[in-house]
Amino acid sequence: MSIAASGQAEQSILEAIRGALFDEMARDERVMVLGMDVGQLGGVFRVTRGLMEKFGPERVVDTPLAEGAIVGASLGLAIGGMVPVAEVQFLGFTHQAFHQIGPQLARYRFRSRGRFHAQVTIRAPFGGGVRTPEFHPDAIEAQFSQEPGIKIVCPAFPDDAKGLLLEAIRDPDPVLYLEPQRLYRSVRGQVPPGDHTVPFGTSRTVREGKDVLLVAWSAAVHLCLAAAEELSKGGIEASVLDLRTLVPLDVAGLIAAVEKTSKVVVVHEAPLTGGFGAEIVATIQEEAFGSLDAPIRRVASRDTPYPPGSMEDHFLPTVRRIVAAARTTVEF
Amino acid sequence: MSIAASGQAEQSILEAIRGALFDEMARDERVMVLGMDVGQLGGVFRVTRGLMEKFGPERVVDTPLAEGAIVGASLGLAIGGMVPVAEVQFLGFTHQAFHQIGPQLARYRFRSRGRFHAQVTIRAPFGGGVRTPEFHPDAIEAQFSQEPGIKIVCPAFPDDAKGLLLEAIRDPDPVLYLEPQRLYRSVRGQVPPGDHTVPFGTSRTVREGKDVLLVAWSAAVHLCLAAAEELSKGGIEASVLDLRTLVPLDVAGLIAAVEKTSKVVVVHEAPLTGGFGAEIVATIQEEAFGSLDAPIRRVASRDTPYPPGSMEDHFLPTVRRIVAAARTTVEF
Amino acid sequence: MSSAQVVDALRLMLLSRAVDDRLIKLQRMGRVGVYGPVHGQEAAVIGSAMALDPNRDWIVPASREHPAMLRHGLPLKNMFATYMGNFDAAAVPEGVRLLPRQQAIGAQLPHATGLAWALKLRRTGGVVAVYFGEGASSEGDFHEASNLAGVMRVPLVMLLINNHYAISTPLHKQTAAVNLAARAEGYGFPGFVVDGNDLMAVYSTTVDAVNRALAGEGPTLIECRTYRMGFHNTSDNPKEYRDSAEVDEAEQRDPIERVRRFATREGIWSAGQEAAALDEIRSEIETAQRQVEALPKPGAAAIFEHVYETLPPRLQQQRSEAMDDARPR
Amino acid sequence: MSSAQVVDALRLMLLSRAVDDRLIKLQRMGRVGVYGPVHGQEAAVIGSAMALDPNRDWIVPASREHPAMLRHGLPLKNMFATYMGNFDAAAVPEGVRLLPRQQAIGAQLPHATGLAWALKLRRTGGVVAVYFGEGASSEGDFHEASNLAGVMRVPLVMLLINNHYAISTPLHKQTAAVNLAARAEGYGFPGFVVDGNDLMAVYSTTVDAVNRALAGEGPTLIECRTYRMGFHNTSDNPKEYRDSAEVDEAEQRDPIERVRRFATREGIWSAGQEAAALDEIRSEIETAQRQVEALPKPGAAAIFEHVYETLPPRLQQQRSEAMDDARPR
Ligand SMILES: Cc1ncc(C[n+]2csc(CCOP(=O)(O)OP(=O)(O)O)c2C)c(N)n1
Ligand SMILES: Cc1ncc(C[n+]2csc(CCOP(=O)(O)OP(=O)(O)O)c2C)c(N)n1
Ligand SMILES: [Mg+2]
Ligand SMILES: [Mg+2]
Repeated sequence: MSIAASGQAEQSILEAIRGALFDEMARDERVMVLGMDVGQLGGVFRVTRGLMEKFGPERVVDTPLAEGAIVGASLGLAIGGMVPVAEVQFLGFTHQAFHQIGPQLARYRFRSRGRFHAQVTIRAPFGGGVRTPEFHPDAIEAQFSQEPGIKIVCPAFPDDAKGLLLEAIRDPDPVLYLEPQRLYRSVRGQVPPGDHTVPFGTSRTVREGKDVLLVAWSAAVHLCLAAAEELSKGGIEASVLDLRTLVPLDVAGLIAAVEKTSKVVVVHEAPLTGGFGAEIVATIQEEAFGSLDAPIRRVASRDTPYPPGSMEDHFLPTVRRIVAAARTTVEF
Repeated sequence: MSIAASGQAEQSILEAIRGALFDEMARDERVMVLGMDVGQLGGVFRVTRGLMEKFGPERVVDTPLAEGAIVGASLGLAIGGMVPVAEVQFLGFTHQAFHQIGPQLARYRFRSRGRFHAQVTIRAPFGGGVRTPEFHPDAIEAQFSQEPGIKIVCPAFPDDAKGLLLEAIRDPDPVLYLEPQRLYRSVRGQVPPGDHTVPFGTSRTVREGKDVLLVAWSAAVHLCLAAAEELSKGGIEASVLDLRTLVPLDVAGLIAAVEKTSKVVVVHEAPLTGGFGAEIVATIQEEAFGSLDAPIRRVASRDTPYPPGSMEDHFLPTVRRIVAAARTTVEF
Repeated sequence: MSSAQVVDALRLMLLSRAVDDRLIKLQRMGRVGVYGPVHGQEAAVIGSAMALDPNRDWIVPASREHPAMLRHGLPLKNMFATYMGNFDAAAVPEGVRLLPRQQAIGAQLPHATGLAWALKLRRTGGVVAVYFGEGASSEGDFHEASNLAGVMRVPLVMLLINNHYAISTPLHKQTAAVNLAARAEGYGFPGFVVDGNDLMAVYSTTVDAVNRALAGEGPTLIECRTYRMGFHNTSDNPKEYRDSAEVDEAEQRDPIERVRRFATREGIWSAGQEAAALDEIRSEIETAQRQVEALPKPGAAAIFEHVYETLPPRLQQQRSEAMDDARPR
Repeated sequence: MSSAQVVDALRLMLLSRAVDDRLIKLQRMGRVGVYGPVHGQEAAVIGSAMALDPNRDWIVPASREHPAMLRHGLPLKNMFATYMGNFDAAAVPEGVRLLPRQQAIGAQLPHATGLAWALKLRRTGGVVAVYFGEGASSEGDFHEASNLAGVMRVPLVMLLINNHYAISTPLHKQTAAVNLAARAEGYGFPGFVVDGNDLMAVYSTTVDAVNRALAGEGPTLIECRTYRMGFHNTSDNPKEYRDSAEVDEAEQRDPIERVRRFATREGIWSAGQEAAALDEIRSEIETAQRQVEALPKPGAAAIFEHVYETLPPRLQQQRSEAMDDARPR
């Protein structure tokens, strides 16, 4: 896949995230990392490995097992002048902190009429395909899109992982930064050195194609790229649009891409019903009704609880399903 | 409005809910009511007034101030053979119990492979228009639609309030039963006596009209009815479809209604982005693309935190906004 | 407490009671949404607040601690604006070390732990005092915030205002614990029960806790045992769930009367002084109310302010729609 | 504990250790996903389980209590199915008073409170024993479930398995409390600290708690102090966060060795018996593993079973799509 292919100085997504944390903690001494097992161990994925040795136990903190306190205390730390980067061990466990994220972190600027704001980044790995136990793969990003005040960021490539994380930490508003655990080490690519940031609300076309547009974010982008290769063999050229951030959403970029192909498939790892794909579809048909000449199909996980790892392939979107949906759409 | 007009034996939504609770507790001694202030006081809206006197403090229980425990204990109570009807004082505070609702209550049948199931009803008032403090009006129903295993029920009329509540309590699976606080006493109507239940997944056409379809649930249904009257003065006849349950969703009924008008507006009290309206739009354009001759518009709350009551009219969908959207759609 | 402090405290108590009366009156007139009075809890709230230094310490309130907020620097006008629906004018002014009131019960507790943690990390000195009710002590937030505060040994003073009710729920339905201060041991820091209607006792216990925190000895939990003499808020009617005998008995322990008697005995307070104080208070309240009434009502655009530092495109569009809708037709 | 019980317990301990070894081996071979061993905690888990009556009492487990689950009636085959990815065969059989393992830390605690509450309301007799770690004791769920259990005085035995680690997080970073049993006072019921590596001590403390619960005296919190001798789970390497000296020291207190020595001294156990027991255990494990291996792998349709009692139309459609996708092309 082009980006993974490109030359020297390659990094994995995990290395890009770790590098960005090192750089930003060195650049801004207000930045601190807190969460379960993030210090001594360096996190269950070792994303934060080395940070405690480098920046000390005051700025890299192993917390008790309490997600609500991690998020709630991060808000207080931010009000007190720190810049917390909190890790929730898996996105599924943000449910334990839900009352502190949407109603508190996201609304504090509004509630205080700007007197206070929450410069807090919540990092959380998520997504399936790696046979993790229950809760660990849950893709619940859509739930946060109903909490105005927080931004939702979901990189799929190492360069974006760095650029979006630096942007997130520096953003004066709270950001939920979603890490695709299945890609942590498998996707490698060049990462711009130095102070590389990616502005929120800018989508990225990762493949050009005239026949159909595949819209996705996070790990699903790579499923779409694989599907596009497959489709290409059958003479169908697909564009792949990586949204990169869901809130704010790059509506202009999305519509521009839609108008080029007039056929669209949206792909995500969350269950179909109520997934953020529905928002993408609703937005497209509202803004580009005229240029659509086939119904927009969604390829998503099934509307069931996440099954055990051994069963997840029946649950998750697959390349085969994306290819089939794209063909139906093109042939409509 | 027709239903409120129809003759004797009228009840408010609040009375219909209370009546259903009395009937079901009398019919099935496993049924119990628990929550904050539901006993002695009869709930902050007095919905459960009289239940404790009638059924005693073992079956009508004032709990400590802990939403997570109310929901989590209800699951345990159900496993132990009781049929809990838990009240969460306001839907906004289900966030404190979020980790017990989606990941636990909704998934317990699946996790235990059918050995256990959660016959639990969670009642919660929600919605704006009555100048309540922060959190109390939050309309977060869409977040639960990403939690397979739980059903989402939202009556807008007294007869449905009764019929859907009896159905919910008897449903072997967990049900989130949403009560439109602004309609509690203002909407009255005839309520079928005796054992009246309404099956889930059946929408209801509450107004017939050939020009445009207004789709809504809960309090927004009444905004749509008012807008329809307004539109009618201008010669536009609107149908109003009350979905009544979001999960399961009456896709067949929805599509049938769409095909009659070919023009659709979806209205809800939750913020626009990621609201359940997006799912409705995505479903319609997937299933009835051919019969749409205008983009489906959504009229929703703004993508901001819920403002103080004195400001909520700028935030919520209004009759004027629905009328404008319907006109644009019809004139498309 | 010095004589001067006692007089200041008594004056604040009278102000608190007068503010209660005024806002209840305004609510009955439909000019205030919902209001929850401090009535009965003045000694607990004011005694603890008097132990804090507004130029050094922070207050993280729940929603029934107005006199503490006023004493700490919140202008009376801003407090009235809170209840009279002018949210921009309600904001805590720059420089005042106070967080906004919290309406999600218990949610402020982890914020307080985090803020105290920041003070420790930044070595700025000062402590954080967080207020919460005995009802809030049943929420997971209380537990998680307390345990984290203990582990991080942060300069936190936890003021549990046990007024024996959470709306209609009496203490014995809230917990089986004999006292809530006992929970502190489970978090590795000391807890104390104090008569919350005894101004001096609350004050001196809080002073000790502040000193422990300043000395780097970590958090303290103080359970102030008091009684909610009024209704939960203006939509509540306590007669539905508690008998008046209980309230009458509490009237005998009115915290204001207690301080008044003491100050009079000490010769530092007189009927004349009280009359003068009440006059001043009345005019302060008049002024605050009038100032708020004179303010323009915020328009539609206001709900789009302070959502984010910079408004994303989709919200810019929604704002222009909303301003358009708001234009009188 | 009678001699017979000691022998049963020792046999269960040996089984537990053998199951650990086998599942770790299978995980290394890629036939098991993730496995978290009981290694080191056998006395705490088994000593408490032996105090329960499978025909009367319920167990609500976390996820590191297999021997308790097996003793309570979960077939070894079902346990292997859990880890070998056959979720239908893993189900708790009808009639076994046991809830499924819980992977959301602490989430089982309110379920246990509710279940115990139901036993009380329905006057069925019996108690609920809930297992959780010291890490779980930091979650809000622990607090809310404990406080509610105290208020409702439910027949609940709370077994806090303090193995000193939550993944890499040591006890002193988890809480500043000297002991976690002290938290019980804050909920209005008794708490005890017991040497979790002392089978008899755990057993008798649990027996007392069960008797209190049966007598209607409500919950008890028992903190079993033990040590996680192995890794957190098969993806963990403790060398990254604790030094081997600590582990060597713990080896000296291996709970199995302790019981073995006692039983041998008492003349109720011998090398010969142990050899025989290990043979039996090996073949039981062989059988369980082979039975699971012989099972057909559940197909695509299985993920649509047990979502709801009856599958809604949208899910029926998804199921047929999924079964279609699963058909080999
Ligand atoms: C999380 C949450 N649950 C429920 C409510 C509704 N509610 C508002 S005040 C209150 C009682 C609070 O009792 P307590 O903490 O003792 O404070 P007090 O009102 O006595 O000052 C409740 C249940 C809420 N605001 N937040
Ligand atoms: C709510 C939640 N947060 C985080 C995790 C990740 N996690 C799995 S096990 C574990 C440690 C649990 O420690 P403890 O409760 O002491 O049990 P032990 O593993 O020691 O038996 C963590 C943090 C989880 N499964 N659930
Ligand atoms: Mg109270
Ligand atoms: Mg542990």
